[in-house]
Amino acid sequence: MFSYLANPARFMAFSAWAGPIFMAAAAVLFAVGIPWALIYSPADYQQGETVRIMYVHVPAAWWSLGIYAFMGGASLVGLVWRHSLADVAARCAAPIGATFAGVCLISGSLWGAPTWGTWWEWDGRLTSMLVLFIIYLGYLALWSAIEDEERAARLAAILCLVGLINLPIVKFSVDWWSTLHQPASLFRAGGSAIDPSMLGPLLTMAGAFFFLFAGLLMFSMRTAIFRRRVESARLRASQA
Amino acid sequence: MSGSGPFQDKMSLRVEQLSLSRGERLLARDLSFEVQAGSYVEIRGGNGTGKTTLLRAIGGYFRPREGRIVFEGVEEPSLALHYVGHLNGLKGGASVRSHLRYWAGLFGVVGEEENALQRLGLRAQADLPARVLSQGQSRRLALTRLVLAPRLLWLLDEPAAGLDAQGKAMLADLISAHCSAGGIALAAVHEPIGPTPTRVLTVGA
Amino acid sequence: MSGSGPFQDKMSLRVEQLSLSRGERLLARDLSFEVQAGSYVEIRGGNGTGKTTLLRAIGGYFRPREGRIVFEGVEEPSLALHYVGHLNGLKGGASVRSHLRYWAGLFGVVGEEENALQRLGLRAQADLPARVLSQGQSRRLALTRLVLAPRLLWLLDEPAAGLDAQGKAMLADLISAHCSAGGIALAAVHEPIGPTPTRVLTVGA
Amino acid sequence: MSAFAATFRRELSLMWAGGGALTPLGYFFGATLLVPLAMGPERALLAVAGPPLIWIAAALAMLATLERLFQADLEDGSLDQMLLSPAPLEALTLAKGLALWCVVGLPLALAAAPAAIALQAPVELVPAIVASLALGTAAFAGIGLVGAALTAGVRRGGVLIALIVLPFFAPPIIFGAAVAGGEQVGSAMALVAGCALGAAALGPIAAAAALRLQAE
Amino acid sequence: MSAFAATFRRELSLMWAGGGALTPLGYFFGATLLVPLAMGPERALLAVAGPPLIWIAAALAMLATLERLFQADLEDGSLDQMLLSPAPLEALTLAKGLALWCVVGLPLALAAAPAAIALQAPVELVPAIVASLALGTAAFAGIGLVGAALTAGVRRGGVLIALIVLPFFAPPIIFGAAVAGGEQVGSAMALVAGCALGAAALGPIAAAAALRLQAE
Ligand code: HEM
Ligand SMILES: Nc1ncnc2c1ncn2[C@@H]1O[C@H](COP(=O)(O)OP(=O)(O)OP(=O)(O)O)[C@@H](O)[C@H]1O
Ligand SMILES: Nc1ncnc2c1ncn2[C@@H]1O[C@H](COP(=O)(O)OP(=O)(O)OP(=O)(O)O)[C@@H](O)[C@H]1O
Ligand SMILES: [Mg+2]
Ligand SMILES: [Mg+2]
Repeated sequence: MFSYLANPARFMAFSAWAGPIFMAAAAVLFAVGIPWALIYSPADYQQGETVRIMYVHVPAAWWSLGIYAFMGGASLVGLVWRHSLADVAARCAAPIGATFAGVCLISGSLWGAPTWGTWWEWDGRLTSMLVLFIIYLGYLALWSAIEDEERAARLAAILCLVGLINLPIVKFSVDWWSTLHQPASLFRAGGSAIDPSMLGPLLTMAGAFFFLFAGLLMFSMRTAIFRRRVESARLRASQA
Repeated sequence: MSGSGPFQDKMSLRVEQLSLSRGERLLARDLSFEVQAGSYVEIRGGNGTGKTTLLRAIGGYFRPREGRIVFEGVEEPSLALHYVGHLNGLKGGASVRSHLRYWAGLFGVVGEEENALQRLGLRAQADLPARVLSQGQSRRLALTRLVLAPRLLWLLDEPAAGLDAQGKAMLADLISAHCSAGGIALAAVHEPIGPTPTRVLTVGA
Repeated sequence: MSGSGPFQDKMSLRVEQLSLSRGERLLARDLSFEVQAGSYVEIRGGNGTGKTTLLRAIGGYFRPREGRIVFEGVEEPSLALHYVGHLNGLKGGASVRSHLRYWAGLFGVVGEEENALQRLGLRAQADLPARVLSQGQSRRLALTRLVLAPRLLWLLDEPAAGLDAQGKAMLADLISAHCSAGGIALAAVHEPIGPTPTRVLTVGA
Repeated sequence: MSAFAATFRRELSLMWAGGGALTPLGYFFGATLLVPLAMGPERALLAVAGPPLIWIAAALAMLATLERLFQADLEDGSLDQMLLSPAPLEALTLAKGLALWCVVGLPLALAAAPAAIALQAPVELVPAIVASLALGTAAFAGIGLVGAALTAGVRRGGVLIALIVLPFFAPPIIFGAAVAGGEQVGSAMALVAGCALGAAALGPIAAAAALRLQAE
Repeated sequence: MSAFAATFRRELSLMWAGGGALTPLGYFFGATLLVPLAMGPERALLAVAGPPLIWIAAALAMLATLERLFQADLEDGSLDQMLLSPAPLEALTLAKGLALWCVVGLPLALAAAPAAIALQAPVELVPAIVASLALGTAAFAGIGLVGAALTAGVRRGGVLIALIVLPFFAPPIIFGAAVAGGEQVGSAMALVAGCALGAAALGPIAAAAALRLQAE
């Protein structure tokens, strides 16, 4: 699949229909997930209605980690096999990942205010998530500071790979430090600890976030490739 | 090569269908040529036609868009070449002599420091920090690397820039001696710098 | 001066018993000479003999140890001169055109930008960032300042460094035109750069 | 266009191209992030010790931009050209300082709002903190000009600048931290404004004097 | 003399000539001096909040030396020569990192002793603070190499380095501050040592990979 799509022409053909389909899937899942989460799922016996923030917070947290892992893979491919498409993929995923991380941070703060009585607490999970957000920003800043695209791609890929170290720290920070934040309840040894009535909407929303990411990625990669083509055509014309 | 006699090995350099581009600009297309041991090749061409880019591609600094550069008789190209580019590679705070000592260590050679200073006429400046050297003196210092470590292939980018008449004569002698010892010198120049070129390569014509 | 006609004012430059030293080294002693409007003076001398130092002293950057430099017919010397030294004064991140715009503002002139680009053959590079220019193109960009703002005295330190044959011809034309319009040009050079010098000044002989 | 405007405009665009406010902001947030990491998350402690540290983070963030401010001009020959302008060098250094303040100082002041909240500052103090930092960064820019000009000829001058400049940063930091700490906000603010005015007036003059010597 | 030794020696002497440890130390003392200024001189508060801040000051002091570490080599053409050495670039970057640690890191660790006392740290903790900082600055140097190499081609890269590097400084600072705060000194020290080892092992490799790309 990856090597099949590595050809830009084939990717353009694929993304031309895949992009809209992903977006449509995201729309359908949101259409199901949002009412399910906001209206039909039960309120928490402790937290009451505020628990509904979870349906945004948790998918955003998962996918901000997932997108970084995806960027790590794409960076490796870009570095080792010098696939420009992999570079574009990593570059285009980064702003989406940064946004998800930002959504996680903001929704977490909003959630924290009523439940923990504070907007922000410097515990391991929250701090390491903030660190991930800053790594995203650093990655984007490095990209935008280097004018030569090809070199920017390689350098940013090195940074991205180095930054992978942070992922396990975010993931396991809750277990290492005793913290305010929830430990993992879904992906943990011994099965999920979330009530099925909440698991349904949560997984639906997670799927919606995934397709939102995939669709946005397709569109922004297409734009990037088009922009590149236009630029090179313009330059070739100006030289002729 | 001064003091170290003719090279034991012979190398040759073959460039095959090279295409070079910078940004979106295509500087060379399907460039092919071959250089035998003992040759001095002049690279000519107007400003911005790609002489520097070609030299940097041969030196391994710049990745060509297409084509190959083949070194024959050499295992690791980067250990068989010297590159003296537009930039001299000097640190203002370090003295002339400490530059030579550093380069000798970097290139893994010993003992030619005083000879190199002598050959390039920098004996009087040996203890000055590079920062206060004049333009031509800085260029001479960069050129000492050629004497310091014997290497088969010299890539010289306007090596005579800033040199006075005497400095140009020294450089011409160095190149002639190098080529008659079996080395190769490629120099990008705007005007002949002395030795009769084995061949003249014109880029971007 | 191209496009701006002959200068209204005439200036002359007189150097009186100048002594120049760098660190502990004495570069010139009791140097005296005079340059009239319309002259082109070549400064010659080996590497490190003090050509750059002399030009910088005249430009007001470097304080001579003794002696005077007198500008006649000029109120504020620093507003009547151009200095093109070994360093080009470019910012890698700014485009060629934005350099011209900046210099025009800095020198308080308007409107000669396109003309200057044209005269130095940089039209095709106008939108490139200076970082990617070749050596000769960078030099040409530095030389556009001469066209951009008409000033009486040009201090040129190896102005032809890195220029190809066509670039050298352009420079020679610029200097000739400048001097016949009543300006003065002093150029430190190692080889003649075209125009016949009114006089040749040898330093450190 | 006047030489002042030309310089200001060029500096703005060079700074933007070089990352603009993004990177000093990163430094600022990074440094404030380190505070709770180092001090531990204890709420009460942070609330007292934290907000004044925003001033330190801002001072250090501006400091980090200073090293190359004039050094680059010296090394690439731009300074030689600045000395040939009809405008006085003082005006040109002022233009550079102003550009620095616009591209780095003001965004830092705005960024202080979320940072202050993260460091547990009382929300009603936030506008005062932002306003005082806008003045404070102007003072830092003015003082920084002098430090940058004095050290332009020195390699690895960045840390030398720090040594020269930090003692002069002390007054605005003391008064500014008082604002952030919520003590006598009004008069402390007036004192920060005084520092800013003084630095903006004297900084470019002293910097120009130093630069004239660097050209040799 | 091997290329490694030649590089190490040259860096040592260049760094000494450029001010050596003097200027980072100034930055370090300057920054720690600003803390009581900003926080007010209250003894009890300082004693709790102060010592960990030494780690921040040390991190920022090292950060300030990073900007020109490879940028200068790129701009003056030295990097081109480094690539022609028989020694792998990894060894040369390691030599530079080692020199940085010797000239800047170790003196900072020693300087932490008086700074810690000034910030009211308990005297019996001082040896542990110094030892942990000696390890911590090694970690900073290793991480810093990568940041410096990644941003070598960027003008005004200093603040970009900060953005890139500070998140990775977080772990050694967290553990190091625990040492300074006197909590679980032994295990925290082991963790700092782990960070240092990892950074020293991986930093030169990643930095060399980035530098190879910069030469184009
Ligand atoms: C700004 C503050 C917060 C941040 C940065 C944050 C960060 C994160 C992250 C990174 C995850 C994903 C962890 C994983 O997949 O292993 C997560 C999951 C979660 N968070 Fe937060 N969080 C914040 C506040 C909160 C608050 C206030 C609550 C509720 C009281 C909360 C409840 C949860 C829950 C229930 C999960 C799902 C855990 C699981 O099933 O794995 N979070 N959060
Ligand atoms: N990103 C880019 N986009 C377009 N053109 C570029 C880009 N980067 C470099 N160039 C052009 O590529 C050419 C590089 O030429 P190079 O430096 O090899 O020339 P040269 O023959 O050495 O010239 P000189 O004699 O002036 O040293 C220049 O014309 C430059 O303007
Ligand atoms: N601090 C110092 N101590 C001793 N000599 C110095 C010092 N500073 C500079 N010099 C010497 O002063 C001279 C400066 O010469 P200058 O740059 O004016 O020469 P130039 O004629 O322009 O040479 P070139 O043709 O090489 O450009 C050089 O010989 C340099 O070595
Ligand atoms: Mg060239
Ligand atoms: Mg000279």
